Amino acid sequence: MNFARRFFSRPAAMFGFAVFVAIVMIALAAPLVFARGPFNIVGMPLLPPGAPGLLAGSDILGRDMAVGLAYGARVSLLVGVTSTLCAVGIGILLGATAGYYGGLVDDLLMRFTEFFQIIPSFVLLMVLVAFMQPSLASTVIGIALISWPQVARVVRGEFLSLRSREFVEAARVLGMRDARIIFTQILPNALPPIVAVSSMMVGSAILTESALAFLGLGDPNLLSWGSMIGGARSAMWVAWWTPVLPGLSIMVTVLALNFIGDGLNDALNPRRRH
Amino acid sequence: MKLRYIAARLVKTVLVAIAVVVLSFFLIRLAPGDAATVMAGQSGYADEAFMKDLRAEYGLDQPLPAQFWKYAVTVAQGDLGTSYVRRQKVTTIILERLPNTLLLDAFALLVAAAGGIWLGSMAARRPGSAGDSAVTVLSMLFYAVPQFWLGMMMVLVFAVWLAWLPPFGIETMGSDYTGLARVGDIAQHIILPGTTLALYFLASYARLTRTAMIEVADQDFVKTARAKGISERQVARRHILRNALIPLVTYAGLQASILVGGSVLVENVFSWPGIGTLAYEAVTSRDNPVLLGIFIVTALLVCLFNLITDIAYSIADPRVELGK
Amino acid sequence: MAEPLVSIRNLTVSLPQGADRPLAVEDVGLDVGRNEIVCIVGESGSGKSVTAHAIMGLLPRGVTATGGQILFGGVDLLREAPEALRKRRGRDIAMIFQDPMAALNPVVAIGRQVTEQIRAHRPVSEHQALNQAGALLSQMGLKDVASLLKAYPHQLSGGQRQRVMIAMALSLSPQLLIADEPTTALDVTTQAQILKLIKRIQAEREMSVLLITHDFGVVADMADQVAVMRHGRVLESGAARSVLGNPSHSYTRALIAAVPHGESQLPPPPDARPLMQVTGLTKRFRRGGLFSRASITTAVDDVSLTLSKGETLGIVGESGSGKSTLARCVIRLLDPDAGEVLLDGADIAHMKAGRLRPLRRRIQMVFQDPYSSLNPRQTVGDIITAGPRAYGEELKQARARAADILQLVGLNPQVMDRLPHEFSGGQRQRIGLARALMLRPDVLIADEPVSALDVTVQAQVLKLLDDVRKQMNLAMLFITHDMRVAAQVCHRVMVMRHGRIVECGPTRSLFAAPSNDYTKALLAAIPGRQSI
Amino acid sequence: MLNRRAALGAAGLLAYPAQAWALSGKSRVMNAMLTDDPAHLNYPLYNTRIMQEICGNINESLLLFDWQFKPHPNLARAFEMSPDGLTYTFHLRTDVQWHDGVKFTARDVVFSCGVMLPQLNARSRAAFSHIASIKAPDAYTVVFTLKEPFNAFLLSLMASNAPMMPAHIYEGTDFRTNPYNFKPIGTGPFQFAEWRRGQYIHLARNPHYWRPGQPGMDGIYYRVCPTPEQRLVAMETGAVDIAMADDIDTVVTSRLLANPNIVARDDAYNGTGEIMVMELNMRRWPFSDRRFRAAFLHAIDREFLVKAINFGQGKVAHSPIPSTTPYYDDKVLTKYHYDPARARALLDEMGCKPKRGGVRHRFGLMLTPDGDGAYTRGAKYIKQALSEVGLDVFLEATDYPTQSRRSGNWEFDCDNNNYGTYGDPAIGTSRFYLSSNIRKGVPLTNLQGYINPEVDRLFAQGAVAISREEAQACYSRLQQILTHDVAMLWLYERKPLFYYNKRLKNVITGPNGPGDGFGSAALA
Repeated sequence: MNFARRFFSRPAAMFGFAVFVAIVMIALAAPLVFARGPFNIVGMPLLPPGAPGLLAGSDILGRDMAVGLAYGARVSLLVGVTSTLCAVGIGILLGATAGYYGGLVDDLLMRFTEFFQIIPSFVLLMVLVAFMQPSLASTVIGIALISWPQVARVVRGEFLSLRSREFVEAARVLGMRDARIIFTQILPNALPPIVAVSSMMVGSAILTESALAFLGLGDPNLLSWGSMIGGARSAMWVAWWTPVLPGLSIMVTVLALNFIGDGLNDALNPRRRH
Repeated sequence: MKLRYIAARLVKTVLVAIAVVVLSFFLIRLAPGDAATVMAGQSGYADEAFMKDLRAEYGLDQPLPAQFWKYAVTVAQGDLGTSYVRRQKVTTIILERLPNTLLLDAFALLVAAAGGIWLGSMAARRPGSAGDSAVTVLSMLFYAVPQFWLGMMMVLVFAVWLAWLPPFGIETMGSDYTGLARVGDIAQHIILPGTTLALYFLASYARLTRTAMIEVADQDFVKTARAKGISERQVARRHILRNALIPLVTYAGLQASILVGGSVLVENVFSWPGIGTLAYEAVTSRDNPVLLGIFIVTALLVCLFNLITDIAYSIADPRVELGK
Repeated sequence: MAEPLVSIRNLTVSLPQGADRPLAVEDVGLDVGRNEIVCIVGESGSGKSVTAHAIMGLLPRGVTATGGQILFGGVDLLREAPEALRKRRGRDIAMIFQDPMAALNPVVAIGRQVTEQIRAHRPVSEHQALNQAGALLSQMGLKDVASLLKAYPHQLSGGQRQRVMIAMALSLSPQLLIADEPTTALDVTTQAQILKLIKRIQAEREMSVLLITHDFGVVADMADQVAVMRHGRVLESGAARSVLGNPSHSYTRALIAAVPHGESQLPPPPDARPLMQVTGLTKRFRRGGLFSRASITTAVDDVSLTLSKGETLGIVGESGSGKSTLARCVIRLLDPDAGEVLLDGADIAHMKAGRLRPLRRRIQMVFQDPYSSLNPRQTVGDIITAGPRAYGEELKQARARAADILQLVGLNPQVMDRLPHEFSGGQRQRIGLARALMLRPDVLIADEPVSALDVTVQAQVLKLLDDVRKQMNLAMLFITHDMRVAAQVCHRVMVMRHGRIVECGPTRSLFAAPSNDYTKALLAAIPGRQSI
Repeated sequence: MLNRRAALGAAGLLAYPAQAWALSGKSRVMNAMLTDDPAHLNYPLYNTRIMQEICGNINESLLLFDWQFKPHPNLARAFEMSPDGLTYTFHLRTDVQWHDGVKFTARDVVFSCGVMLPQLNARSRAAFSHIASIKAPDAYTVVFTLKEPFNAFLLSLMASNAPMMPAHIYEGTDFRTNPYNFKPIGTGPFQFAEWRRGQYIHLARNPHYWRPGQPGMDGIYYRVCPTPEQRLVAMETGAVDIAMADDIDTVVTSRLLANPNIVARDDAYNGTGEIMVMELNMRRWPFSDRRFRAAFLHAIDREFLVKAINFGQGKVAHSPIPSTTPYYDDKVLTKYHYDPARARALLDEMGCKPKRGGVRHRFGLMLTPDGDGAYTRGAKYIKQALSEVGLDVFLEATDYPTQSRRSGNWEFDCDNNNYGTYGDPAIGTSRFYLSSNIRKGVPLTNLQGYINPEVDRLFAQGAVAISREEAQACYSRLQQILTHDVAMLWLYERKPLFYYNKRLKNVITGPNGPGDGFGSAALA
């Protein structure tokens, strides 16, 4: 599979992949590495990084920030991946139908997608989460509901172009049923761009989740990077590390995901020169 | 002709506005708790009687469709109802704070567009060079940075440590400056929030300009232009940039709704008294009419912005006669 | 013979690494005399276009001339200062390109694009330049020049645009005009007019023209001198008459032989019973969504035809004539608006999908673009057995049959497990044919099956199609825009224009004595028809 | 108590160029802060702390109270109580006029205490329910006759409970929609001048104020300043002169204390006497069991909660009434010190054994919405502390309407809140423990559903005890029962810091702090 060779030949993609894997490992290994949970209070609040036994210092409640950052990764990755999966699911469903059948169905679905993009999506998300009462589930559902149009447009574009490709016409001439054509002929060829856009979406989902948590609309029982930053709005004036460290973690993770997305895009259609 | 194209887009804007009103009306009505509980909660003491007259006063006890019809009519007259929490007309509250958001967004868009296009065309001129990869990495960075966190870092550096710039609000509190002094004061206050909002879009503009210009540079008519013997600079300006502008204009349209989202966050970090902070306050205090009003106003603004970009697009690209 | 205007001495141009070969062009020698047309002919990838671009100094990024000289009036262009070379472009040497659709800036009016060239080299006002431009355009045979100057490229036809390109190139009366496959993207009739225009202008202005083409017919009509190129080297060059008359190099001989010439050697079709009757077939397309005004175009207008077993019926027409839509309606890829398609008596034109499905296997199709007609993610085996498996034939048996069919189309059965991107254009068309034949169809529709292939490969595939037709006693509907290809393969030919049949008849008599004027024009426009 | 920790290099006042003017100007106007515009300025109807701080300057009370809660003359220049404690006669000042020039007379007192206050304010209604009749024999004398003696009657006339309202403005009107709710009239040192919504409320100097030499300033601006960080910056740059309770997050206490230009006091709110509490819904097992509630307190290190989580602001609470108010009796209290082992033992004893995963019981904690401020941080610490003894708490984020709806309708396991005791158990404390005050749909009542007949009896008896000793006996016995019974989870006595610029002189004059207005304050 020279696709893998092409993907890993790019330094940026390689860096992105390595960082992402590292973060996932940290998130998974957190309970083994750290004896106490993120909520355990280990000492006085707002101790600077490097204080005895505190690699990344303590936060406003005296909790070990290093542990918080590790567990925060779990929430961010969980929300990022699940909401993107839901969004991709909806997106493929609507995009494929619109792209494959065209005509009125396409018009209607596309007006619907466009409508969702006209609406200021973050304001809509705030309302959705507030009205469903802030929780992990409401965050995931909310983010999925505002990000599916992005995938739907990509899928529709792919289906529109692939539908008119001659190997699809050949399949119809051979007597294949629509469903079989969609799943065996079109979808496999449409997957690569979907995978590329999805990896970017995981990144933006993490950003959105942290924004919600920052505004206090995140799940109060969970410690996520966003809630750590949100909690530090006042502490920042006396303890710079409380907002800086979680913010850097978000940036590095999303950067890695974007590099992966870029790498996927370049590896999939080599025609796109550097 | 262009008129029919513009008329078609106007009809689309109206349809979207109606759809927005319908969606937001039902969406918010389904939220648990309503105005009465809000006001009761806030006045610290609420007995059943007090809650009941409040519901009557705000027509919350009528059946849902009746409420909606009444609401749709009033909205059509530009009256977005009264705020449950502030007892003021929603329209006035929004119009009071809308200029601040528009000022901030305009500043951000200007900085982003100018900076982005300049950086993007620089990078496109020498693809693969150090400058080019620097621009790419920089724009990747600003893509990955959470806007609110970037804002906080600006506050941390420029207000907490260096104390050069006032971090919060639109003007010095209680200063009642007038004329030029006031403009200077606001200018000082807009720098931090404006740059924070701009950096995200600057990154996307740079990236888009770079890709668009590189793609256009491969086209045949650029080769024709060179075959005419005109200078490289003229080829870049008259042919490459001129064609690369088209995707930029369409992208500007898409940005509008992201911009609103961005300003909610940035305004919140910097307490910029725009409709962004108003939206947040309305969500937390369950002030449905204000939230609904902001929804409609922002959606209309985005539509208007898209209309303008569509028209600009049809001017920039003569191939567009009837709207797609 | 006066000293040549351009003399290229052992020119070598290197490709960036990662390309399929190290050098684009190697040790090329060529002279272009004054007041003559020199043609470079060769298949795609032969390096002919790179040579032309090298002269203009317009080599793409990463492709650099590493050896040799290009003397132009005694000056070596490769060593000239970029600024001086740039001034020379448009003034001394001009160039026109292959695809007129993309060669003009889509967002700038025609007038301004022409004046830009003039004012780049002459200190004239915009107004004066505009007048010169107008004169040039009318010289090129364009009518209503005033509105043309204000129009945008997308409002012009391919032919008009190429004429504008030529006008632009000649605006400063350059000594040398380079034309890189100027007519390949145009219709046959338009192609003939443009070539005639170039010849006229060359004669009037006594200038030198370097014409790049892959079509020997064009060489025959145009060239004074010709050079044949292959894999970046010049195999043979000399006077056109001698090179075409008795080519010294075997490759040239094979190229000339492969060009389909107009005579049809096919025996008349056996008079078998008619297999398929199409009467009054009509197909309209509605365009325009919810808001804009809907416009209706009639692609196929009341067409009737009959097809008998073992017969190849050719449908010839220029792009936009509706021939492809007709084919797609017959095979029910599109639903016709009116008319009947009788297959052994059953009308499949308006049949519901369910009842249509068993009949579908009896009509199969071979497609035009080898790179789009095979699913890149499936192995050859899966592609070929897809049809039978869709009708319930189990895999093992289908694969066995597939091996025989592959041999029939001239491919080694082991290719079953490989992916499409590992095959050449010709091989892919053979796989497409195998896929169609697996369902043992009665009717085979071939929609421009060879137009995307190189000349030599084209000949082999056409021969294969004919052998297969004879062996499996198929009825074939052959769609093409190239009359010469139709002549070689079809028993009967129908000429289509704007959705209607203008003439129909046995190939031999139609070619010898066409009655319809449009058919006459089509035949006259076949390049190299007279001299070969 | 508070210790002066080394500041983080906050060199004096932050001086952003634009805000330099604030320091130099000698204008005699004081700037204060508002988190948000109040709904209106009708004091009794909307009785939050910010209203007490604004309207304290506009509407005055009959009496003022010193640090020992002893009454002193204010609008009433003198008063007598009959030996049987049933009649109180007040002699009003004759030289007081309302801001609109109308004379202040006994008619206003009769209207305020008889009609307006009981109808609009729950606490006034509870306190004045003991009144049989209010008569005005002449324009400047008012006689209250009680149904039975009520020793907290005088204290119930404190400004936050009984602000005198103008009869000529409100009598016969609908108090809720009276336009004067937006431009209040009072007798106080400052009068309403202007209200620009979203910007500021401006109180101007009352030129005809009866108290000689007051007010010491030309006016007060309450400026809207939505976020805690913005308020911190405003205080540090001198754009505002005072920061009241909850204006600034406790986390930056160290930064402000280190600022030489800012003075901090922690006794400015002894009058309201707020206690940070957690309420348990005693209708549900295991909250109904006393041992669970005791275990709850044993599991929490309340010293750490105050010192670390609340950055030193406050004092551990061992009783339903704060230690700074009369009737507090330390001897009788059952105290629950931090002892997780004892907590586990109690939980085992009551049958709340750890099931799988070590969890004994899982219940929800309904948070008071405060944008992740001190309340929520406290709740997060408690959730963590309880998990150490096997109690799994999940935090339920809410907003104001949900909180008031759910607490009113008892739809909660446990919630955290902050209640004012207002100096006398009969005024601020009994409402949470009387079985008669269990009223569905109404917040700030006996939400826990705590029913104890002896407690009901003692509260009733305490309120009507004539002599202090008798009242003290009742309230001591009450504190003994309530603390033994763990009738509520008292966490700590809140001692919110009141910051003011050192330019300001005698800002705080009594336990009611800003609630008594800034008449005496002056800008040096």
